[in-house]
Parts: sequence; C-alpha cells; structure tokens
Amino acid sequence: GKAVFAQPLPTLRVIGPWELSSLDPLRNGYLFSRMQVTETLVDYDAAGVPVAGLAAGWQMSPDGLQWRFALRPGARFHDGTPVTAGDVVAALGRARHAAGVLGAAPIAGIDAETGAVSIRLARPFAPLLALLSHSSTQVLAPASFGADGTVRAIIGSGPYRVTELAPPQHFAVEAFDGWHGARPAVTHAEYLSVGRAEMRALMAEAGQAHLAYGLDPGSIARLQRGRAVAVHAVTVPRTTLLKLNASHPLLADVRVRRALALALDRRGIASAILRDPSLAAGQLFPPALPGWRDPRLPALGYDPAAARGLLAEAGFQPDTDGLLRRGPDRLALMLRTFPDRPELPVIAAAIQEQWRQVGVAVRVAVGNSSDIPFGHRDGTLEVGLLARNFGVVPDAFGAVAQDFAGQGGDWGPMRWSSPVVTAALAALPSTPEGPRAEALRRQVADTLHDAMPLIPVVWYRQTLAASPRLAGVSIDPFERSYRLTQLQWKT
Amino acid sequence: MTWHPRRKAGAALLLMLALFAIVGPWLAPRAPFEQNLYGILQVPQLAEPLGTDHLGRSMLARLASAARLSLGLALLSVASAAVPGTLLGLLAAWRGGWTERLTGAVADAVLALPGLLLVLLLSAFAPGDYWPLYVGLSLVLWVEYYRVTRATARVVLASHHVEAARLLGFGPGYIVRRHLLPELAPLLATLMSFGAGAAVLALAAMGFVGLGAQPPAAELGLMMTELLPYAAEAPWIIAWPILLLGLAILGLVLVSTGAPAEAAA
Amino acid sequence: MTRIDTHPLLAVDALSVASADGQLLAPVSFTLEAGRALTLLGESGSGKSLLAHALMGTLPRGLRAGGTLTVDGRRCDAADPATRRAMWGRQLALLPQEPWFALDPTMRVGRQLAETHALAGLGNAQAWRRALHDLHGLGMAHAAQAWPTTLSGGMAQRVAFAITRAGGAPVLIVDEPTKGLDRVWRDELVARLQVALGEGCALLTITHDIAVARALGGDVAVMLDGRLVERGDAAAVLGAPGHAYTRALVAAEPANWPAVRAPSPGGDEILRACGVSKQFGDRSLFRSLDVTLHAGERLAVTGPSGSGKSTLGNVLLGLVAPDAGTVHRPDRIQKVRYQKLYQDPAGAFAPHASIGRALEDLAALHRIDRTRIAPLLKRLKLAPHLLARRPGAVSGGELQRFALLRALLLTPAFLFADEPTSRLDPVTQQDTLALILEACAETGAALMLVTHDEEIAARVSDRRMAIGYDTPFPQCTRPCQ
Amino acid sequence: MMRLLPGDMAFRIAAGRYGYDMVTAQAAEAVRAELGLGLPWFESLVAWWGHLLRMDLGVSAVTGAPVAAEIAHQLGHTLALALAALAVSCAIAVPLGFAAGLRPRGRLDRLTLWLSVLLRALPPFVLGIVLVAVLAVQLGLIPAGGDAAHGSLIAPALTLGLGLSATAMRVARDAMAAVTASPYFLFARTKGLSDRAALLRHGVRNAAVPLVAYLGVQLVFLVEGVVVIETLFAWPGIGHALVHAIFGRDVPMIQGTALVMGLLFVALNTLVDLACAGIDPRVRIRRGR
Ligand SMILES: Nc1ncnc2c1ncn2[C@@H]1O[C@H](COP(=O)(O)OP(=O)(O)OP(=O)(O)O)[C@@H](O)[C@H]1O
Ligand SMILES: Nc1ncnc2c1ncn2[C@@H]1O[C@H](COP(=O)(O)OP(=O)(O)OP(=O)(O)O)[C@@H](O)[C@H]1O
Ligand SMILES: [Mg+2]
Ligand SMILES: [Mg+2]
Repeated sequence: GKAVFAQPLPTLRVIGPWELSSLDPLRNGYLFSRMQVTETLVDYDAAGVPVAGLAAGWQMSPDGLQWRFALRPGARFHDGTPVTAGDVVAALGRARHAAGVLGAAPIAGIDAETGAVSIRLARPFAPLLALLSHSSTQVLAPASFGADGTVRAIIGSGPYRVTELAPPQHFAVEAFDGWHGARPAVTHAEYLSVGRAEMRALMAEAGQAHLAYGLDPGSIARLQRGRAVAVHAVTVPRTTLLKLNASHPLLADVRVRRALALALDRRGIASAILRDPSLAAGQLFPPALPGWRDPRLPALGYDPAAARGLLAEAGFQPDTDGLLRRGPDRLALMLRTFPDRPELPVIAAAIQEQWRQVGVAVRVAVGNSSDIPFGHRDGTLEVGLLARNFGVVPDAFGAVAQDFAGQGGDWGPMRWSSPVVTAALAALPSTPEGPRAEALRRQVADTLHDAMPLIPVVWYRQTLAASPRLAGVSIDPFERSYRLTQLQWKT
Repeated sequence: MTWHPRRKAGAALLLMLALFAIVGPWLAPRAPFEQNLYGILQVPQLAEPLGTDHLGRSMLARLASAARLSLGLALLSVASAAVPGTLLGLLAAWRGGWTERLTGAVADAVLALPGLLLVLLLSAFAPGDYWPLYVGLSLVLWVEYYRVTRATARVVLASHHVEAARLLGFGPGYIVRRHLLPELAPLLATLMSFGAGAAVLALAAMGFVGLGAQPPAAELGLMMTELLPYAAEAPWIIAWPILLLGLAILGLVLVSTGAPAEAAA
Repeated sequence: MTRIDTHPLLAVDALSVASADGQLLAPVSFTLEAGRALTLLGESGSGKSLLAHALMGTLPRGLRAGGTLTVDGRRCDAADPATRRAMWGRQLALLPQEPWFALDPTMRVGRQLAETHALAGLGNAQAWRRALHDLHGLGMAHAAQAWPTTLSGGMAQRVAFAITRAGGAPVLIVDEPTKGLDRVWRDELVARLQVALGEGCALLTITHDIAVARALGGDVAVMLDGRLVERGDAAAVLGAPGHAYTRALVAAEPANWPAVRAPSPGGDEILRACGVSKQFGDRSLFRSLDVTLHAGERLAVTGPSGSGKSTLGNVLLGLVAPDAGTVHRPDRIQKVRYQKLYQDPAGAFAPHASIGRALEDLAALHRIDRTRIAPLLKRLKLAPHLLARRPGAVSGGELQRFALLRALLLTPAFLFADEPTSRLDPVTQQDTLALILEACAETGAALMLVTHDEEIAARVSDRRMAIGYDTPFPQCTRPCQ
Repeated sequence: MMRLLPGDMAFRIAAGRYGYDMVTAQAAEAVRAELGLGLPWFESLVAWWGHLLRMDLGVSAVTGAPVAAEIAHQLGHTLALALAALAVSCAIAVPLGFAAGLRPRGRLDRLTLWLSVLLRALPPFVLGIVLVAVLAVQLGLIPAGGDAAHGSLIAPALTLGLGLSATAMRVARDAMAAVTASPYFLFARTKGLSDRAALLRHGVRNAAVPLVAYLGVQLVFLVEGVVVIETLFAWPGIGHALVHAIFGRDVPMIQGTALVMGLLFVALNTLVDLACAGIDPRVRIRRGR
C-alpha cells in the first residue's frame, strides 16, 4: 500500500524547515536561488571556487578597485525578456540594504554598461565575488515588481521557473525552456516548508518527499537503519558557540573564559546531542572552512580540574553550596539562547550542568534570536549560545570581518578586540590568495583560540534524506543550491 | 459518607501520585539535573528504574520533580479558571440582561485576544517561572467554564424548584449550592479533571513553539516536548510523562465521578 | 355500555416491591380482563404508583420487584424488566403520575403526540392529523405548537393522557388521570377510558376520585399501607364498603363534607391587585381584574383547566409580571410570608437534596423553631423516615403534604394554594384541607385556593372567583379606590 | 500592549524578516526607521485606527505582504482544519459519549473513560507523529503533511479531532446520562418508541444543550489551539502565523489577526447562543417573560 500516495516521476518534492515568509530577495530569496529559479552574478562550485553565474566572466583592474562583469549573452528572464545590465544594477542596488551582505562591501558605485556591469570600490576588497553570489543579490526581472517597488512575483533567469506560489509553505517550479544549458532530468519540482524535523523524516520515509533537508539526530539513526531513504551529510561552515561579554566583571579575566572553555565536555555534547563525537569543536573554525582553520592548533579539551584551578587562580572560592564566589560576587551567569535551532536549548541545558560542576551557576533563558544582538547592543548580554554561519557567502571573510570588527559584531565577540586580529582583517581584503593570506588567517584563528572571546562548542552538519530513486544527489556545503539540475531519476 | 469503589480507587491513585512526587526524589539514584552524556536514552534497569533521558538524566528523579511541579500547577490553573468561570457563568445566567451581555463580551474579548499573547505578557513579569504560564492559561480557560455553566444554569434557573426556593426566601448562595451545583457538578467535574490534563498539554504545546523551556527544571509538558525527537529511538522515555499525566487525569476523573449527584441516581 | 366477552390480558401473581429498607408493597395477585376496569383506590403513599411501575418494569433504581406476571399469554419475571421492554406502547402503556415531567421539554406538544400515533404505522401527515384531532377533542386545539413548559397542569395531564392512549396498547395503566381537571374534562376523560374499555382494553386506573371509580365501574381495589385491603365489584364495594378504611374513604368524599364556617371578615389588607391583565401570545387569560384580600379571608378560585388560575396566583405573588395593572403587597409584611403551594409539588423541590435537608435549611434561614416540624409531620400523617429521602423517592401525595408543611413553617400571611389536595386520597384530603384552614385561621393568613372541585370550593369559602368564563363572578372583585 | 513585551521590537522584526544570521544592529535600525517604531504608541494606534476605518489593515512588518491577504489565506486554511477537526471530534465523541451515557457504568462507559483519559494525556504532537508513522509510513493510507496533496487534511484533522474528542466524549456522556435518568426519556420509551427513536428524538436534543455550549467554546479554542498541529503538519494556518507574528512582534499582523478573530468569535458565539436557545425552548421562554 505504500505507493498509493508516492508521487509518480514528474514532480520532485523538496522539503526543509525554511519558510517562504516573503518574496523579497533580502528576506527569503535564498529559497528561490536554492531551487535554481534565480541567479546571481557569481556562482560557486563544490570546492569553493567562484565560477560563472549570470556573469559569463569578470575582470579586476590592477589596483583592485574596479570590477567588470560581462553578462552571459542571450540570458533571458522567464517572461522572455532579456537580462539587461540595468536589471543587475537595480538588483545590486537593493542588495546594498543594511540587512544585505553587500552592505559590508566598500562599494563606491555600480554602473551599467552594454552587456556588462562595473563595480567601483573605495578600497580593494577580495571577497567581493563571494558577496555577489549571495542570494540577496539575485537578479529579478522588472516585471517582478509592483508599482510600489515591492516584489509581486519571482521572475528569474535560472533553469527553473515558478509555476505556483503559495507562501509561506509552498511553491512549485518547472524547467524553463529558455535556459541555455541542457534540459534537466527533473522537469518539475516543488518546495514545501515543514517545520518539524521528525515530520520531515517521516515524510521522506513515506515517500512523500524526495529530498528532505535538516534531519534530527534521532531520525538519522532510524533512517540509516532502514532502506527507505539514503542519508547524506556534509559538514557546513557553521559553529555552535558561546558568545561572552568580555566587559562583564566576571568574564573580563581571560582565565575565567579559558576555565569556562575547559569545563565543557564537547565530545559528550557532540555524541549525546548531535550523535557524532567528531563534531566536537576543536577550534572555532570548522573543517568546512579549510582556509581559516589552523590544523596545528591543539583541540580544545575537557578538563574540569584545570578549569577549577584557573577559576581559583582568578580568585573564586567555592561556597558551602559548591558554587564559586569572589568576595561578595557569586560566579553566576545568565545564558541566553533561542529555539530556532532545536538543539540549542538542549546544548544550553548540557552546558548549564557542566558549568555547575565546576561551580558556575548558570540561568538559561530561552528567548528570541534577536535577544542576542540586542543584548549585545545594550550591554546586558552575559553569555549567548548561538550557531554562527561563517558560510553566508562562500568566502568566510565577510562573516569573520563583520564579527571581529571593532569591539565585536552582533554575532561575534562582545566588547573584545585584539590588535592582531584587527590588523590581520584589515590586511586580508587587499592580500591576494597565497601563503601570506593563509598566515594572516592563522593569526586570527590562533588569537581567538588563546583569548577565548567566543567559546566554540560543536560544529554543524547539514543532513539530507534522499529518495533512493534519485541519482546524483549531493549537498552544497554553502547551502546555496539544491542542485536540482544534477539529479537523475533512476529507472 | 460512603464512597463508591470507583471513587476510592481514584483517591488511592491520586494519593500514590502525591506520594511519588514527595518521596520519588529520594528513591532516585541521582538529582534530577545530573547528567551523564555518555549514558543517554538507557533502557530501564536496576540502577535507573525508568531509564535515562536524552542528556543521561535520571528519568525517575525528573518525573518525580515534574510531578510535583506540574500537577500542583495544573490544579492551580484549573482552580483559577474554574472558580471565576463558574461564578461568572452563574452570575450571567442569574442576572441576565446587561450583566450577561457584559460578561459575555468580556469572554469574547478574551477569546479574541490571542491567548499566547496573554501568556507571553504574564511570563514577561516573571521570566523563567512556570506559574505565569499556568495563570496565563487560566486567564483563557475560564471562558470554557463560563459558557458551559451559563448554558446549564439558565435551564435550571428557569425551573420551578428554583422559583420555589426564591419564594421561600433563599438567597443566591443557597440556590447555587443546593439547586445549581448538584446539577452542574458532574459536568464541572469532568471539565476540571480533563482541564488539569489540558493545562499540562497546553504547556507542552507552548514548549513546542519554543516558549517556556527553561532548563533544567522538569515539567511534564515540557518533558514531552523535549523528548519527542527521541520517541522513535526510545519510546519508553516519552511514555513516562504521558503515563504519569494519564494516571493523574484518571485519578481525578474517578474521584469526581463519584460526585453526589450521580452517586445517588 | 355493551359488555364484550372478557378474557385476561394481564395476570399478576404475587407481585411485590421492596427497597433495601424493606417491603413497600406486599405480594398482590389479580387479573386484568379485556373490557373490564380495575380501579385502585387507597391511601396516599400506600404503593399504588409503585404497583403500576412494577407492572411496567419501570421501578426507580434501588427498588426491586418480585413475583411474575403474564401479559397476553406471555409470562414475565417481575424482577426482569427486559422482557417487557418490547411490549411498551404496544401491549402495555402507562400514564405516569407526573405528566409535566413526562413531556420532553424540547419538543412541541403536537409532535410528541403525533410521533406516538406514527408508531401505529401511520404516515407523518396522518399521524399529525390524528394528533390535532386528539388535542381538539381534549380542548387543546391551540396547544399543538406549544412547548410543554408553557402548559398548565391540567393541560399537561390531558396531553400525557392522549399520548399514552395513542399507541393503542390493550393494557392501559393510568395513574391519577383526572387530577387537576375540572368536572367537564374529568368526565370527558372518563368517557375516553370507557371508550377504551369498549374497544377491549384492560384498564387499571389509580385515582383518588371516587366518582371516577364509580363511573368506570368494573372492579375496585383499595390499598392501605402497601397491601390490598378490599376488592370487588365497584358498585358493591363503594355502595357497601367492607373494610373500615374503605368506609372512611367513601365517607370522606368532598360531597359528604360538612360545610365549614365562613371566617369572620375584616382584618388588615394583605394584598390588592388593581386591573391586572395577562395574556400569552394572543390568548388573553384575564383582563382588568381586581382582587383584594384581607387577613383571614378565603378566596376559592375555580375555572376550566388552562384558564389562567395558576397564572393569576403567580401574578399576585409577583412571580409573573402582569401585562397591565398593579399588584400591591404592603411593605410591613415580610416578602417570604407570601407563599405558594405548587400544583406540581415534584417540581418544587430541589431534586438532589433530601426533604429533611430542605426543611432544615429553611429552618436555619428563618430561625424557625424546629420543634414545630414533628407535630406537623404527625398532623399530615407523614412518617419521619421520609425526611431522609429525596423528593423523587416519595409518593406524589406525600410530597404535596411536605410542600404544605414547608409553607406552613413560614406562617404565611398569604397562601396561594394551587390544587393543594389534588394528589391526596379523600381522607387525607379532608384532613389536610382542615389543617390548611386551621393554620390560616390561627395566623390570620389570607388563603387563595385553586381547585377544580366545585364541592371543595363551596365548602371552603363563600367568596368565590371563577375565571376563564366571560363574566367573572361579580362578588369576587372589589373595585379599587 | 506589544510594547510591554520584553525584547526590542525592531530587533525582533529584523530577526523575523531576515533570519537570525542576518540580524545586526544596522538591519534593526533600518527596520526601525522604515516602520516608524520610534513613534509613541498612541500615535501608531491612532494611525492604525485611521487605516482601519478605510478598511486597510496595513502590511505585515515582517513579510511586507498586505495583512488582509495573509489573513484571508491563512484563516481559510485554519477554518478548514478547525471544522474538519470538529467534525472528527463530533463523529467520535458524540456517538461514543452518547452510547456510554445510555448505560452509565456499563462496559462501554468504562472503555470510553479509558479512551478519553488516554487521548487527554497524549500531547497532540505525539499523537500526530504516531498517526503519521502508522497511517502514512506503515500503511501508506494518507499523506503526511503540507497542504499540497489531496487528503492531506486527514492527518492533522484526525490528530486535532482525537485530542478534542477526549473531553467532548465525557461531556456527551454526562449529558446523556442525565437525560436517560429523566422521566421524559422513560416516558418516551414506555409510550412505545424504540430505544433508537427515543434516543434520536428525545435524547439527543436534550443532551445537546451542554454539549453545544462546550463545543462552541472548543471551536473558538481550536483556531488558536491548532498551532502545534499546523507546525507539525506544515499546514499554512493562522495559528502558526500568529505565533510567528507574536514572536516577531509583527504588530500590524497581530492587530489584524486579533481583529478578524475577534469578529469571528463574536459571530461564532452568537451562533452558539442561538443554537442553545434553538435547542432548548426553556431558555427562550424564560427570556420572553
Ligand atoms: N424510589 C423510592 N425509594 C424508596 N421508597 C419509595 C420510592 N418511591 C416511593 N417510595 C415509597 O413507597 C411508598 C409508596 O409510594 P407510591 O408512590 O406508590 O404511593 P401512592 O400510593 O402512589 O401514593 P400517592 O397517592 O400519594 O401517589 C411511599 O411511602 C413512598 O414513600
Ligand atoms: N410561559 C408561558 N408561555 C405561554 N403560555 C403560557 C405560559 N404559561 C402559561 N401559559 C398558558 O396560559 C394558560 C393558563 O395557564 P395556567 O397554568 O394559569 O392555567 P390554569 O388555570 O392553572 O390551568 P390548570 O387548571 O390546568 O392548572 C394556558 O393555556 C397555558 O398554556
Ligand atoms: Mg402515586
Ligand atoms: Mg394550574
């Protein structure tokens, strides 16, 4: 009876936790670029190398201040109109909004030329290509916009065009005949947002979804045992970490921060909560960020005795209840986190208990994700537990620069700065890729490892349950695309 | 007063649960917050009679402390919903006219206001505590008692025996006690017994949408939410809080179905 | 009346009823024959209604029947009601003592009757026509669309009777079918019972009205204290009663009562109604009526069933607002001293509290001397152990007397007695009425007595009022100043 | 009122809009400037009322879509789900409850008691997962989630309806037990109606009085109580949207939803009251006096 509701060949169904709350590229645009409806100027391959997107190629002026992107000749929107340089300029202009990644680039101006777009920079900025691959820079046809400038429809230029839009849960696409490449094997597809990981796993198992993104550890274990689906996993450049307020009287002392790091049993957390001990974060940057990660660094360890020692050194003495005090102050901290990623509250509970073991009293407050940047701004945040995506764009520089600029960014350290890191980050954009850049990045990683303004906890892994009827399934570690065009139906 | 055997069974059940809540923590090998990340989701065994949860905590210890917290608060929320709800329902049925219209409008307004908003507001005053959640719940739940009471009381109040009682000089208090409550009792008892379960489940639902989870305290509803991801792997773990809640509801239902109106029928 | 050949439709062998506390009905045996009436007379609370329920298999929970009965050739164990379930309505029909409660409050009267006609296999339209015909014959043509709660006591009585008859069951048990009916409708009902007999039904009638027993003829049986004390041919037993109780019963017929002394007029004004009118829908019950009552006065109200007697009393008590006119009750008299005896005592007690509890609460509320209760119980021939029962577990007559007791405890200044003795056997009726009059005389209460029995009305008061006729008795009203 | 809630609105809205990875102070300030969150609360309230008079509910602060359109879309789904769940719950609770009430303390009564206790103790998400695991995965009878496939209403409606039926079943049972103990029900049977006819004509309507009052309230709770079910089954309803709006401090959306739901509830309650009065003439007659 299992086949009754399973979809026949034509429509491929992708499910994931993300909701289509808006059509605006700045907000939920990533779903359309993942479903390959829209394109950005630059694309990235699996190895993290920039490749042609809507731009067939690009040149950088010798001083690094002028970039010219030649558009793909014959590129057409789904409504048949050609993609013009003006459309691209308009898209990039919108993407320079405060909430878009492009806002971080030192762009002096964007100009339309015939069949090309040129971008002038105030200073050299190597990660520009990566930013131009971000979904917020996706190019929409002029007909997509209503009179008031809001997005009314999604008319992109990718291999698929939207046939049905039912926000916030669902939209469907079909192969676009005007696409320049080969006609994909999957001609019809749809995306459905399903909030709960358990339900996604069940739907994949029941054959009601062909690609199910974001599985919970419990379901993974079950799916791997069965034969109904194939489970794929790839580590992504995302780290679950603790953000510490370095100006907090209790946390200003680097010994306290190190002690807190030593008191964490990361292997335990990784194996109990993520079910994979190898995800214990040995350092801040995950293996998915090869350039940034320093393989020579000693992995962060678990040593409660050493942690207690460091805390004693910092002047904390255990009270009758086993919790530490320094003079009148109890070593009590408020840890904020949020439930958008379901594992975060669970990890918070584990951390609470592990810190209690070394004498630190922790109160966990599970709230909204915005409480952390807000607490960062008004200075009330003590400790925040969050999962930071360094791969918002394929080049992690953008995220790192944002996090470690000045006294620390909203999702980076708080009221902490290091001249070494500042200098390295200032030098990097104008440093061409090579040993020199590598050394600079290592400096950053090493300093962070030593000063612990952020305590890494675990790394992150993206998981996918795929129907066994599909061939060519792979996960994009940068979460940019579902790679529908590469899929084949098995016969 | 002789108790129906059903009532006795219910009382015994409730007593056992209370006992479990009180002495459970001593029976448990460990404190409810102590973790063992390398021994998660263990099957029940001698050392851990009920197994361990997803953080390797002792289920026995957690259940006992959850029973104490949840069942107490559930009863509190039921009481704080049922008492004003019933009273207002009686008042509306009694006075009719603008009193009824006014209370009805208030009830409508409460229902129209997203209950979640109320709960959120309340929990803003005492973050991390559970009682605002329950009190917030009862702010919404009283409407149920109000409407049901009003509907039934209207019919009873229209009867001759109530008219006779008024003629004999009896006041509202007496009429409520002797004429209305016996008629309402079975219905109210049912609503209240199940309402206690509903309160716990409502909290579970809030946990489900990401509200109210404040580790490490153990609360039945939130335990169900946080154990859900492990239901397929270790079904017994999530079964415990459900079982406990079920027993509590059963106990309440059994005790209340022996209510005077029915016992003599 | 033509006699048709008789054969037993129902044979009862050693039927008894017992509760956990003991026997309520000693074993009785009798047969009911087609075309012959058996009329059960007897003391109130002697077990007549229980006998009827035991025959039907509808005893309340907690009571057990013993013995056997044979219905139309089929033997049934009295203790097992299941065997009689299939006969209900087809072979066996019962008119319960409290017709008001027997009607579904959420269905219109006409439909409740029509659905019973439909059981005989009639189509809906025809059943409805039959129902209208029945109602018309009972003088209630306008009530087909009425809700049961709006019926007067006598109307409910007639509707319930029509429903009981509609199924056409050959064995018919009717429990006080004529109570609360004026003479015209009482005779009409008796005529209908005789028609049933003529059609070959077996009829068991329970009544307190000896005239009804006489009119039905056939056999009578007299019950006292849970046993049959005398039985035989109606004319013979009622003409020359053998048992002392039967003699007392016959002697206590209202027609045989001595006339009572009219009270001395005068005293303070207790109640004055000026120009009150009331109508329900387009039916006007009374118009511009003036009523004045002084302490110690007695007013007997008569009128056809459904004419507005109860409504008038309710208007005077302030329970129903008049459409026009005013009712004045002096402030110096406490409100609770305006009391009412309900036409349906069963509806006037809280169903879930014991009677003793109700009296106790009343005594506590008004600081009434509790020692007054015992003598009243005795006077009303009520056993003290009944106090522990709920209102549903005593007989109709017992409850009616409890209602009186309850009202008397408040030493009323005005007592509206709505058919206060309609559920009582003649002996008790006489006693009870005497008690009412005595109590009123003692306390100087004004009495307004509603009764369908002209004899009683005539013997209680010289001041009479009849409503529902085009011209009320002139002497009953006094113009308002 | 929203302003009393903890957390900064601009930050919350930014988080709702752009996803938490993208929330930065700059984004929040951009939101603040765009939506005029700096205004005192009464000014924004007055502005809202002004728009309301022109039948304009505004645009959502988070998604930027018109509130009216969003509510229309979601409310339709939610009402469909709520009605289906109510139907399921009635289909289960009414016959079982009535049957149990016909023979109080009988075997069926005991069985339904256990059933309703079990259903009441099972959180809806567990019930939903179990249902899907059995019906969709094991048996392949129904689709598991989303509103795309035909019949996908079944699983959420079943889950919700089963949960609701727990209490409704007992309410129905109590009501019916009271009716069966009444003299008019006995009379209906002694006058010759079959048990079934007596039940249908005289039992159901009388027992319906408390039941309808109860279900009326349930219908109202349903609209909000569906949050879990909507989240679990990816059902694009208003409960889910409202929770998001509240968490995201999307004031226009909350106001609009509260307004529409308020009107809806007033209408529903009036309907239920009318139904109660329609069922029971006693209520009407007493009022008429
Ligand atoms: N459910 C009951 N439980 C116990 N005793 C009862 C119950 N119902 C009636 N009785 C008692 O049984 C006796 C007979 O009652 P029954 O109703 O048969 O009297 P009755 O002859 O019909 O009197 P009435 O003429 O007043 O109606 C009374 O004393 C009454 O108190
Ligand atoms: N609430 C009501 N709504 C509509 N009609 C009513 C209502 N109450 C009583 N009636 C009608 O008013 C009329 C008079 O009723 P009432 O009870 O006063 O009669 P009654 O004279 O006491 O009759 P009986 O001798 O049969 O008791 C009846 O026709 C009845 O149907
Ligand atoms: Mg009787
Ligand atoms: Mg009357």
